[in-house]
Amino acid sequence: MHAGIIFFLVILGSVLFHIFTPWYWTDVASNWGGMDDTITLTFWIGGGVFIAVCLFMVYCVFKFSYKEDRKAEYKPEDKKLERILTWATTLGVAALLAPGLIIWNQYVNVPKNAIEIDVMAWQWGWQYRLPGEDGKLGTTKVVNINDDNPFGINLDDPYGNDDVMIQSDVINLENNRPVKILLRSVDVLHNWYVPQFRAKMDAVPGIVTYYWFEPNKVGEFEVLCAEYCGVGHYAMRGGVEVQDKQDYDNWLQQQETFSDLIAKQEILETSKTKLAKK
Amino acid sequence: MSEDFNDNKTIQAQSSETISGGGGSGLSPDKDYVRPAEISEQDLYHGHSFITKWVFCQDAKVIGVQYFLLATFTGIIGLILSWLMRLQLGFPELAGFMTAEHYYQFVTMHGMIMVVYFLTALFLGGFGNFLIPLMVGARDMVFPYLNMVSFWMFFVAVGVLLASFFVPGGPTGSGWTLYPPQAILEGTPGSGYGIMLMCISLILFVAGFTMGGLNYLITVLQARTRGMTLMRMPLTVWGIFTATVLAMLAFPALLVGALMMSLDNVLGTSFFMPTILKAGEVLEYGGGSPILFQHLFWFFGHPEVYIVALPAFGIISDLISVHARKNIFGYRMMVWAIVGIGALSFFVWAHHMYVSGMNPWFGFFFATTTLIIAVPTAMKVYNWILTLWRGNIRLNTVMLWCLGFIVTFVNGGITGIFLGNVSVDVPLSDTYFVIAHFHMVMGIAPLMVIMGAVYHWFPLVSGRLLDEKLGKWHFWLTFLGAYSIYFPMHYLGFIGVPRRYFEMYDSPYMTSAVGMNEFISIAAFIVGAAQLILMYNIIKTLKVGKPAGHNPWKACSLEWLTPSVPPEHGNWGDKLPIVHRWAYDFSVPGAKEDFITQTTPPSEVANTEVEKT
Amino acid sequence: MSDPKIEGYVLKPGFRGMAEDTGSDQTMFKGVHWGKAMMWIFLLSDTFIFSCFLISYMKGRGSTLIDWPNASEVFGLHVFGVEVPLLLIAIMTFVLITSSGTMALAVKYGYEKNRKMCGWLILATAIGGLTFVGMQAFEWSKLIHEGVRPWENPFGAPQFGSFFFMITGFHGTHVSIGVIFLFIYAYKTFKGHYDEGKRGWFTSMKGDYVEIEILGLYWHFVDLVWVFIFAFFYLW
Amino acid sequence: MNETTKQEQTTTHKIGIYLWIWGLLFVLSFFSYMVDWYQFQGMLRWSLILVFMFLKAGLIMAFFMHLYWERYALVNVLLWPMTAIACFIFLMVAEFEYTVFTRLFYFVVGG
Repeated sequence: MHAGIIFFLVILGSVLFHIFTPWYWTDVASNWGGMDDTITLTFWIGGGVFIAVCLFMVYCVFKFSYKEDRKAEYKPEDKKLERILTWATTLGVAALLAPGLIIWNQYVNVPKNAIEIDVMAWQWGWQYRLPGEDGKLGTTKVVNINDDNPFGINLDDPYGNDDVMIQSDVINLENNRPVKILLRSVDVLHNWYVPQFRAKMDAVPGIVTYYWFEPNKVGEFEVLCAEYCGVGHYAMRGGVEVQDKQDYDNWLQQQETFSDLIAKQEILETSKTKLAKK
Repeated sequence: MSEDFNDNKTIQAQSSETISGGGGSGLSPDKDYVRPAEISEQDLYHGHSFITKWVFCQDAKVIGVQYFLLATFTGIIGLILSWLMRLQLGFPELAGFMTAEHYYQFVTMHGMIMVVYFLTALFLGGFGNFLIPLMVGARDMVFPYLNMVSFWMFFVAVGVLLASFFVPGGPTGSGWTLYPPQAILEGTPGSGYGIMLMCISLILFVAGFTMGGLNYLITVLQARTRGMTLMRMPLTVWGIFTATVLAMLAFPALLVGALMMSLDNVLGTSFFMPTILKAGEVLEYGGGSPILFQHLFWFFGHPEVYIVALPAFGIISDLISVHARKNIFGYRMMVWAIVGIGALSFFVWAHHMYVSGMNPWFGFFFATTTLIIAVPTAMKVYNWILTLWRGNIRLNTVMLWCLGFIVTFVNGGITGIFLGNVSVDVPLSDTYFVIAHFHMVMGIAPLMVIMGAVYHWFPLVSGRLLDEKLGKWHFWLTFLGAYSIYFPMHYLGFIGVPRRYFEMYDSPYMTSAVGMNEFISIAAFIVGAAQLILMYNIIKTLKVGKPAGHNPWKACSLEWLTPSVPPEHGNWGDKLPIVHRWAYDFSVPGAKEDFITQTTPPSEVANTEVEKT
Repeated sequence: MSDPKIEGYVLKPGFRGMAEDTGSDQTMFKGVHWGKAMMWIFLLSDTFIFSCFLISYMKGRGSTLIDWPNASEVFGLHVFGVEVPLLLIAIMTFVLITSSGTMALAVKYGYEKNRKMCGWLILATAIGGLTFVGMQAFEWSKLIHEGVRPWENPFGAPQFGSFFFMITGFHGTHVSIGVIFLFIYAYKTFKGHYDEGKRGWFTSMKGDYVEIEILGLYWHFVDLVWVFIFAFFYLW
Repeated sequence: MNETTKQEQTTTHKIGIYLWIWGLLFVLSFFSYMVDWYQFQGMLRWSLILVFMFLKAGLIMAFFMHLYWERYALVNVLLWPMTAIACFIFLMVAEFEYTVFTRLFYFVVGG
């Protein structure tokens, strides 16, 4: 008997914990509210099943615990009941799967007007690159990376010259404009994850991965690395600042492009050679 | 050597016999007919010395106990590692001796030990060896020598694994998934010797396991006793059998992955290694694909989850049925669910990789297959609770573990639906939600089954019943403690706390988790310590426990029907048992007692409504 | 082999027979020796190993941007002043298939209790296998001489060398193990262990000519894998 | 099939069938070698390679390994797991195409 009561309290406690928990998700700050809705839906259906199954179990414990003079029912199977349960479960599962797949379809299909951002990860930090006026990012190679070319842009790629390079681990985004995050890594796996945006994807060395979202809350957010990347994993942070269009444009103006960088280097080189000549 | 075999023990006696020796009243030859033996009696090697009897022993039961003890030993190491991790997460100020390197090494070793060297070895090696021959009515495994080698290979594999704690650089700290390039890149703890030893240990484990697995499979398929059809086997055997099939087909992928990674590490090949820039230098790798390893790993890894889960499903079905004094509800459905889950498990592996950067279109395929698996799994849960319905439930320790299993398994199964459903997985993957999910569903739930099985079958192994009162304390501390570790942990995942963080650092929404982490750590210490109760119970029982006698639980299945308890080498004395029915004829209307054993011939229970299986 | 006779059980053909065998007691594979069933399941597991190797090879070869070396040139031989593509491989295939044929006949003669014939055929198989291993060693040394290494090669993508050495090495290991067992079994056959039912060195099993078939299964499997390696590695 | 039933219960097959299969294997191997000799390219090469490969594999399994004469219970158990392999192959083809696409697009071609 005690067992039944304790199990009942465990179920009750779980439900109460869920209702009153101070630990729950942060407010969503992107277009992926649909993920939250699907989670909520899963909670209702799944939670309902959990409670139903457990309460049924507790009821059985109360009602059918051992008595010397009673005999259990002998009923090897009940085809009808099993069929009903199978179909009901299938239906419930389909109800969960459908929104999941619909949202995934949106997740993998990037809107046309999304701005591409190259997020490059290394042990342990992030750096960002935006396409310049041509709206296209230049191609890259890991072997090209050096102090003069921090992103490893292919020098012969004309799209690369006007790429905007962010000299910080904080990236600014324009509010209500979709962004396509292009992730790459130069060493191990990383994962560019902002809990408030809900979305995430691994950065894998050797290929470029992507995902997209549309920020819809102005503010600052912290970027976490969500794929184990070595002993510095827990401290690998970055930042995102979502701004209105005006602020964003101002910020963009101040950033350096790749050709600026090259020009600067050339000036430096020439002055160095001049110095050397003197 | 040949004098060690009792060649002509009872070989021919069997095949000439056509009618079972029931000996009851109203013996009707037609009804009780079981066709003659097809396979000749097995020759067994009976050891004489201590070494051949207890060390290099060819008796499956002894090998099972050996597996059990060694797996438990490694499991305790895994438990201690988890304590150290929880100490760091809950009370970092007390864990000043731990660096991030240590932490990640502990994470890795804890994961690998628990999944492969503890749970897999315990369920298949331990319970499989002990129970399969007894439950299908065989004298022993079909290849006893190979079976012995299997255990000693496992022994060496564990040795190699533990040796990695003592090599320069320590054990590998790349996470239990061993993802390259991390695993073999300098800077990761144990990137030299540690990962090498891990790969070698895994390869040895796979080789050893293959030997054992062949034994389990052929014993079930080809060495059942007369009358034992597949559909009369206890679900325990079904679970272990299907899990072994999965293991035989899934471990090759792990073997290949481990081998290729060793080559990347030692020879500098680039199977998994793309061009890598490390500390300003481009390494001499290029063109490889880290995702390939992930596919290989999870092609093994997902079936591996079911390698642990299916034996648990099987065992729990038997325990519930015996202690609810009621046949398992929907036996056929249960068998097909086990087989179906096993088959499907080969088509769902990439649901561990939704955000790994694989071809994004795979998401649709794998989400669908994954959620299809939920249906047979749910059916199993329904059938367990429907078995309780109108049963006559003994609320003893074994049943408590079963009930605990149902709660934790349903809980973990439902969170599995979150993670299997591709776009719901996106915000939750790589967070504490995942940790809570898989610990609940394949850590705690199988542990509940193991404990239940220990309390259930200990009388068979030792001949004595474990103490009930201590058992109940053990159960409640473990169950309530474990539940309060992992239930709240899901909510850390909702906040967005990523997994594998050495410390929570200073994010505003993560600092709110500090209190919870302390609570979880305390619960973890209590649960771990509670296992001492079991040890004390076992030691006490071995000394002064109540003798169990024959069939203390009044079960129907064959393992309780041996002529001696504990069973001797060869299991069945002179005559192999003859099976007439399934293993679940409990509370049959009209029968004298509330159970009819599998060997009871139909003529003895002619007036009852027994199931026609 | 063909259907056995079982007391008290009627073997039905086709799928009906499959259903009844599966539903029957004692054994599922009617009349199949334990060792033979074990070898089949082991080979199934081994198939997964080789499949994983070949799938990895496909994935690796498919996703590299550097050109894959032309197998027919790399493995060509220069004989009598003519460049013959894949000559060595063709001979190796020939040798392996020959040995597979002799093995199949050895199994047949074994079941017919023709000890001499069986023994000689196993010996022939072993020698065929040995020749194969020798030629593979020659091929390896030739490639290594040309500068192919597991981590690099002068002809193109570095993965070529890696996969080549790994897969053929793993297959070669299988062949070598097979050769060792073939010699042992040839010895045992000539000694008459299978006629007398002498027990093996380690196992408690009595000797029987079915063991020749079990070894034969393994040997044919090695040949089977070579068929796939030949197609995917040398012809692709 | 023509089977000679011997007195001592084990039945073996006529030697002719083995020699036939043996010969066929040589011929098929020769054909697949010819695929390379004549340097067929593209789909033709692929389909020829695969056809000869599967024919050879099938002959070895069916006759040398006696699967043709085995009972379906065994054959079935051996062949069903191949669906998992087929699925793995199919998905890995999709995967390497995707990998090579991202590599080409972001590291070489661009735009």
